[in-house]
Amino acid sequence: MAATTSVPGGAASPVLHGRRRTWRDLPVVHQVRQSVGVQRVMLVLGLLLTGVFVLAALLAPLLAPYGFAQIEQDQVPFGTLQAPGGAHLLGTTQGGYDVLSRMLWGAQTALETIVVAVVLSLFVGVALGLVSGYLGGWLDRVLVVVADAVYAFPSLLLAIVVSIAISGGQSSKWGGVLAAAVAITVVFIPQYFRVIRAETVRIKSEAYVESAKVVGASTGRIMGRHVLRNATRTLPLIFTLNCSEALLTLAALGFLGFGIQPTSAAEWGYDLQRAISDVTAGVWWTGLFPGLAIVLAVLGVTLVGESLNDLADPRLRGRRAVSAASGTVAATSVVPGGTLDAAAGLETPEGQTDGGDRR
Amino acid sequence: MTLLESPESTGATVVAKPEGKSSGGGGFGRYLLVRFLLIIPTVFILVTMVFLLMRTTGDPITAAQGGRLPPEQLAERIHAAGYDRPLLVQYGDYLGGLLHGDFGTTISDNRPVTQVLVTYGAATLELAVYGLLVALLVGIPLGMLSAYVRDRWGDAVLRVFAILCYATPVFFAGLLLKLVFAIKLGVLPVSGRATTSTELNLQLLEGKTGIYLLDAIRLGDPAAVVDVLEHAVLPAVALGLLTGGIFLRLVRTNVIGTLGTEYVDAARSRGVGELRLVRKHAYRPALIPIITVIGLQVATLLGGAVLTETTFEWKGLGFQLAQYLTARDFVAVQGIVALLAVIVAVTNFVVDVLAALIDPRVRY
Amino acid sequence: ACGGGGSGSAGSSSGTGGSAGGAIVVGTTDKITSLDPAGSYDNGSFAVMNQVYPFLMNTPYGSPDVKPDIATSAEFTSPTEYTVKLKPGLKFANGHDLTSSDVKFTFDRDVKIADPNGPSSLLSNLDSVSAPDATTVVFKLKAANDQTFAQVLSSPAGPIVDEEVFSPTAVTPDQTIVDGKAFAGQYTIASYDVNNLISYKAYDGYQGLLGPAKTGTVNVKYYADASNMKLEVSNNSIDVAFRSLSANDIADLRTNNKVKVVDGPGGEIRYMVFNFNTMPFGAKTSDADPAKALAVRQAMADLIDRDALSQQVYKGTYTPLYSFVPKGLTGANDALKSLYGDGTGKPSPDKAKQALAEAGVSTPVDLKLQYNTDHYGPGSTDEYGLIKNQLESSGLFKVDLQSTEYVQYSKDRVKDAYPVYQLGWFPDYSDADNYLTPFFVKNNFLSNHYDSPTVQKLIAEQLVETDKAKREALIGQIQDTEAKDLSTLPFLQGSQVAVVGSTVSGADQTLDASFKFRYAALSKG
Amino acid sequence: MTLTDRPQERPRRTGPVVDIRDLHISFASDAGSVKAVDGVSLRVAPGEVLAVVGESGSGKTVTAKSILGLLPASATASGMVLLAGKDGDSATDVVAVPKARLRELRGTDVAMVFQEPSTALNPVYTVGWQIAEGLRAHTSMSRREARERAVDVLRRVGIPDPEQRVDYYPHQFSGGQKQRVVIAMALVLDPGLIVADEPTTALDVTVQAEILDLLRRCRDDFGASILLITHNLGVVADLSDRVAVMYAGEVVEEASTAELFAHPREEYTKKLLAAVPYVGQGRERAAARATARRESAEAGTEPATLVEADGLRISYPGRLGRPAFTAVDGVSFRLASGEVLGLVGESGSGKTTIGRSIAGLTRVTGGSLRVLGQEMRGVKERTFRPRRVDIGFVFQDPASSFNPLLTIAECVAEPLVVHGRAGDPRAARHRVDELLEAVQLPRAYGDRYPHELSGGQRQRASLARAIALEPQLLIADEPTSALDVSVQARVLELFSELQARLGFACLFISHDLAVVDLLADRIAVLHRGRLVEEGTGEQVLGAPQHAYTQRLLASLPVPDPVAQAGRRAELHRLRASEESSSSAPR
Ligand SMILES: Nc1ncnc2c1ncn2[C@@H]1O[C@H](COP(=O)(O)OP(=O)(O)OP(=O)(O)O)[C@@H](O)[C@H]1O
Ligand SMILES: Nc1ncnc2c1ncn2[C@@H]1O[C@H](COP(=O)(O)OP(=O)(O)OP(=O)(O)O)[C@@H](O)[C@H]1O
Ligand SMILES: [Mg+2]
Ligand SMILES: [Mg+2]
Ligand code: NI
Repeated sequence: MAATTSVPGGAASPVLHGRRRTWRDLPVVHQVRQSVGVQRVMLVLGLLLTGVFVLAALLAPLLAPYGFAQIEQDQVPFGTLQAPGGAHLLGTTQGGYDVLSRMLWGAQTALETIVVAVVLSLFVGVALGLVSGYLGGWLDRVLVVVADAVYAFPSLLLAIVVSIAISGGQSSKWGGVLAAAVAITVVFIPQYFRVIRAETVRIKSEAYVESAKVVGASTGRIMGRHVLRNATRTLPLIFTLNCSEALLTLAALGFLGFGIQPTSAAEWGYDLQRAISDVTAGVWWTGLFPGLAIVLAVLGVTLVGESLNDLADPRLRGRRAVSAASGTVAATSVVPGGTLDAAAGLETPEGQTDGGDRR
Repeated sequence: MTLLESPESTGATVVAKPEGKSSGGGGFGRYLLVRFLLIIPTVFILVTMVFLLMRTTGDPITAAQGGRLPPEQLAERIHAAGYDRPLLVQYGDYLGGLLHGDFGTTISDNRPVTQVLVTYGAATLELAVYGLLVALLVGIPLGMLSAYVRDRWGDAVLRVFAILCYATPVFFAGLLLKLVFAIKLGVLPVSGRATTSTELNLQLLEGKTGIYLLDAIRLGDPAAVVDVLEHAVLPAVALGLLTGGIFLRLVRTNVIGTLGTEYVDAARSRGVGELRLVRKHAYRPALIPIITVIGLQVATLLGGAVLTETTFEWKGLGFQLAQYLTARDFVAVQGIVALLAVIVAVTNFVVDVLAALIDPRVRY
Repeated sequence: ACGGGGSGSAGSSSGTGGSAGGAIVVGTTDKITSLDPAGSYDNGSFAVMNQVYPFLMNTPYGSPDVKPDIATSAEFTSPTEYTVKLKPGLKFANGHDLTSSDVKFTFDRDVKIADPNGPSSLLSNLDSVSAPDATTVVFKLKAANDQTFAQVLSSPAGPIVDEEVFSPTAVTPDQTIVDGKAFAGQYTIASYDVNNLISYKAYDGYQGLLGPAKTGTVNVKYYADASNMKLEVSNNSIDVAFRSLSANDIADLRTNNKVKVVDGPGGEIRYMVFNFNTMPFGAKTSDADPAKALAVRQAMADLIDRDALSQQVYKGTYTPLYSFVPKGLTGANDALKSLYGDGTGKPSPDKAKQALAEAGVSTPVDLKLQYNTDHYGPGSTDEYGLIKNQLESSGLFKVDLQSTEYVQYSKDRVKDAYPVYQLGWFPDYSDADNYLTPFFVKNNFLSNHYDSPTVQKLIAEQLVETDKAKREALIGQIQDTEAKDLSTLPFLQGSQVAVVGSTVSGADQTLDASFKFRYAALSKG
Repeated sequence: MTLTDRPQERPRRTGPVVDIRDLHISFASDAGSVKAVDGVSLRVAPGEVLAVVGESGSGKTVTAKSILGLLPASATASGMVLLAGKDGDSATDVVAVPKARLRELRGTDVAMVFQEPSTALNPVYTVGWQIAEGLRAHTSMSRREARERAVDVLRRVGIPDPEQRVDYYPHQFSGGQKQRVVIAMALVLDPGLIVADEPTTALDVTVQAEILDLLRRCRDDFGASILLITHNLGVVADLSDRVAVMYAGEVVEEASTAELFAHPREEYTKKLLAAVPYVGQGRERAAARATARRESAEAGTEPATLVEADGLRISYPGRLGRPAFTAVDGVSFRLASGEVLGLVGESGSGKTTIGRSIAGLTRVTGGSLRVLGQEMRGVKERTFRPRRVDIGFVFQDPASSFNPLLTIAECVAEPLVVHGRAGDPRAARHRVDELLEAVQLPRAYGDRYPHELSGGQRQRASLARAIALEPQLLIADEPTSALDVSVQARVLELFSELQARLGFACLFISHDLAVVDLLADRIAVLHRGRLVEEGTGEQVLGAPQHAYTQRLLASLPVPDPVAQAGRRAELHRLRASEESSSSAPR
């Protein structure tokens, strides 16, 4: 009877209260409505930046004035290192590419890499984490040691080694994206693995899993129906946070020259790397814009991730102030004057009074 | 492995709390021993992984001479070096060498790996310590401040600052820092670890440690010390801010978490002031998960060091690793990876011990 | 055969270089593999060896041709015997005598060690070395009258080492060499921190061809990132910056009045290789047709705009190259200039169209073009982007441009994976043959299945032609023949660029067709 | 347990220590604003113990916290909370006071004792340091002086060896000792008022009795007034002078303790009193059932044995080489079909462990345990799974025993689906509806998610799930301990109804003797993993043989002030004799 209640719905996405779902309850909308004050500003700012990033990625073919590897228009070369203005809003690079176009196309590459990387690691990591956490035994021990080893290793270095290992001969855009994505995946799998495993181990001893066990449900059924879905509730948060990390890893790979080539796709890290010598020669536009693109995209995604994290955690969630006498008295678990002989079922739901918001 | 580090997600590494009332004195010692022994498989796994990965990526001879020698001669040389033997045989050789404490000699520059590790390890260590220092100096006070003013504008500014620190790739931050402080203002050096003359002096020092600051102090030349420190400022800031942002967020979240606990409420109910609540009552318990995560951040720090070292010509392990990778010098890469793995594993071990020491529940 | 136990103190005073006036700081992006000549075969290591080791043959300032260095004479005394007479009384900086025994030791161990990273392949024509007396060395060759042998003695296989310091059977560690002061070149190494900082002191015992060093102390800083080096040279933190500055950096530095940009001819060439089996209409393709394949190559040669590549991508740091042997070397010509394009070196889409049409090639031709990103500098990307553009804008080609990381690239290209691909070449020594034999003989290092008996015969002939003029003519003939076959398509030649502080002089002297950058020529103030 | 009395310098007070006038408190929550306190007025006189009772969520804690100004940022309060200063004359309105002044009040004028002692103590500081913090916040005492004061106050609350214990960390104390430390912290500055929010809820009855004694001393010897919040009417009867009954944010009734228990005015209060189970309640029913069983036995239907434990031993493996911990040690008992066996014992005595081992959730490590004819020692899950049809399990915490992502209907249908009685939850819906009705839940509740039900409703749904397959054996592990008394009464009633109707055998685990007495045919008392006594309710509770059972029984406060005073005396006597015969229990 002590405070051993680990809240089953505590830090989770909004399971709606059985009422009809409306647009207001859509995942992100719900959170925006839920947030207040500074938290809302941060969330909205994050959403805006992320939105711009995603839109740029999706609409790059429409928005970009030129192709990512285009260096001339109608037999007229763009010219290298043209200052911003005129036909090239953000100027051109050393290689004669249009900076604006490469920024937009770069968003596309980044998004693709993120999606591939995060989805891949998600599936593998979740599956491994679930099996390992639930079944335990030597498999679990081995996987934990392996995951810990990989996890503890500087992720960028690992990504470099892996990208070299798999980039062999891959030079097409998708080859490059895949190489980067797989490299990132290898780094992320242990993260998902650990999170899911930890959750699984926790959930494994939850009363509802034990109750399924007592009922006689098979291991597969318990894992699939009871553990998996509950263990993956925190994933959206990890997902957003990992997105930003994928972005940074991709850029770092590009920067170190292990990434995607400009003739295959536009990639910010690569562009930034090429721009370093420009910057020291007083040419600021080739470096500033890809750099800013990285920073803003990561900022946006991280802001969203962090805000979601805060909102999902009742301890961190801010709330609007209310006036002293406002609101209705929360109904408690009994009907006045009718405790024992109240008609069954007339009891009003009591919300969270005994599940508790507290941890 | 960066922003994610909420203590809940650190899963297996979190210190096992002895359960129940039984508190065997030997328990903790045993725990430490087991924890320490775990370093071995960790390093072993990583080294094996890197061994396999590296072999699939090509050999050092093709890397060095592929643009010069006819295929037959190349094959001959590869054969002579034994790189065309079955993987398992090579792996056996390698492990055998390791067991005898022989890390081998680098292929691309013909140096004993141990020497490479010592020389560049010292440089990386120096940088990492500077970076960690900056990170802690930025992360902890600001994190506490952020928790203290939570959900107000000051908090928002600090948090966005933290995210920006994290969101700005080290190389971009490095570029901007260089541009402002080295080129525009000209107050700090662009790159390197010391000016040529200082470096020459340091090189001739008897029994040098490779940690320039120590060496410079031993040299007894104040100018050299200043010179060395000046060179460290930009790399340390670039690297430190990266992790500092993560620390800030970590400290904030955990302090807010502990601020919401009943014991802080209890202290408050006894009239303890708000600032003291944050600084003493909430911070110390929050430190346990923070320290655990900081241990894991060492990995990030080392990863960041690759970029920082490259950006600032700081010739350390990370920098060297990138070079050896391109040269497919797997002997060197394996050696460095093994060392990094050991460093990370040992740090995590130390951190666990530290966390255990801070947490009295584990100590007894 | 070595006398002398007295350790000479020449140049060994461990001067704390410091801000000692007159010391020159050179920046470079080279990388050293090994100080031991038997253990390295790369530019970075060779650059150091050129300062500190004596050679039997060397290139004097300003010329690509070799002359005896620490030797008094060197000549064929019989078709397979090449005899070198050493100057008497030579000493290493550690006081050991430098005798023919050391020379024999040097070459014997090169061959014996045959290190995977070593230059032993350059000595493939060497049968044995003998040292009949202290100053005479006789090289016995397998093939007679090898006209490149003198050059080989100036190549990475050529530095003479001290038999008392170096191991006869293994690559000697750098530190052993430095500690043993086994140097007898213009400089000795006073302090050595590999790939970071080397401090050179002039060696007064050097009596060779190049004369004494002009500056007593030279410190060389190694950079990983050329832009850092550029920043430091631009504010005179270093006096000289040599190699791998980007075209942009150089263009920017040209406008900086604190520094001078010094250009010299370069031996590096950039070219495309055609794989005769897999290129369009190649021997192993479904529609094999040598004539059509040749037409494709010709059309490409017609379309390449070398000036644009030179100017737009490299800001003049690479210059157009119209032959297989770069300008500046004895025997080089402009074989491709008149044959392709408009005849003046400019591209000509019409000629290309005509060539294709005559061979009956339907256009556009699908072309897979492969380049490498990390070995020939980041400019490659822009270079091939532009080439793709040049080929496609004529409407005659449709280029599928791809890139691969170098090691994989090196493996794939010899496995016929790439129909047409990028390569670059940096010579082992400055002889025209070094641009011919490796590329055009049977089983060349390109493995591109090019097999022309005519060319092979000519190459064999020039190799043993003792008459200089005749040999030059033969070399010209090879280039002309090859220009018609087009098994490779050269288009750029690198120039050497050094950026020096405004008070530094002498760089122009050493930026010559020997492609050896000698610090001894530099002086400051 | 002697007191080192310190002279009381507190001036005679006349006015109330705290005077709450028309207090309103609202919270901002995710679902809009929630009103927690709706016009509460209360006063506590000097030296008085005022008990506040009421349903969970009725606003007790919020009211209490408002006295210390400890409401979270999301709360807004209006009204007045006048807190008398220590000197007795100046009263401060806590609601309106500035922060700095609030800080001065806390600890000196009013102090708080929290419900859960283990969370109210900072785990990383010694208790001495934590006690000193309160002193340091208000006085400029030197470190040594503060330490002395800490030792002193620890001694006064009955911590043995306070000189050493002052440097201990919280985890080195037992639960009861922790609560003493928490009380010591409250006492150290001699506050006029101590607010104790459910100070004994987390403790065993035996420990609870000790803490109640201590609190009584706080009033008697230290002259502090106490605002005691609890939902345990036994505790109220034991300690308080006056009682305020709260319901839905309002005080519905206020009277002296004797008056309230003797003549409750409000309907709600009456129901509340009626809902409290007390020892002896179930005797009649148990007797009736026993008779019935005897009759059927005579009719030749000897009830089958469902569970038989013989020298049952269960150890938990120690971590990392620590010795294994034996939670259950040589327990033997037998459960026949149709019988209800109550298992009682204090926290940690191994009750849950036994229940779980019967359900095959915990490994049996020694002795023998036969469940439905299957030996559980070394049994494989695969072998045991088919027998699970005949076993139902009701968990302690209704909230966590439902998968939060499934609807109630899906949860209840789970056993049906698993055992092939229905293809999928939809197909089982008819049976689910029947089951829900059987536990008196409307069918429509099947479509709700677990968190949309109240605790009592959830526990009923849990019951529905447990009986879905009509098991022969039901294991109920403290099924009502997470519930309010009134809800508990309802669930218990339903439970016994179902048991009568379906005739399953039941192992009913509880720490509450009164609850067990209400339901069980036989009662087994567990003490530190050993079965110390077993028998019918009449035997065990009427004439306990074992000293532990006696103490357990005597520690249980009864909701009757007069009777409780008598029991208290009895308990003191028992304790004294026990102390003289053996060392302290912990
Ligand atoms: N921080 C909070 N935010 C929102 N609502 C709250 C908060 N704290 C309490 N409440 C609400 O205020 C009401 C009264 O809560 P309170 O904790 O005072 O109840 P209680 O009488 O102490 O109940 P219990 O016996 O369960 O401790 C409840 O409806 C509760 O949900
Ligand atoms: N998984 C476990 N590992 C180790 N020890 C355990 C484990 N579960 C319980 N114990 C220990 O076994 C003993 C008996 O625990 P059990 O849960 O059966 O007690 P209980 O009588 O149900 O107590 P409560 O009334 O608090 O629920 C306790 O001392 C407990 O600490
Ligand atoms: Mg409460
Ligand atoms: Mg229990
Ligand atoms: Ni909800």
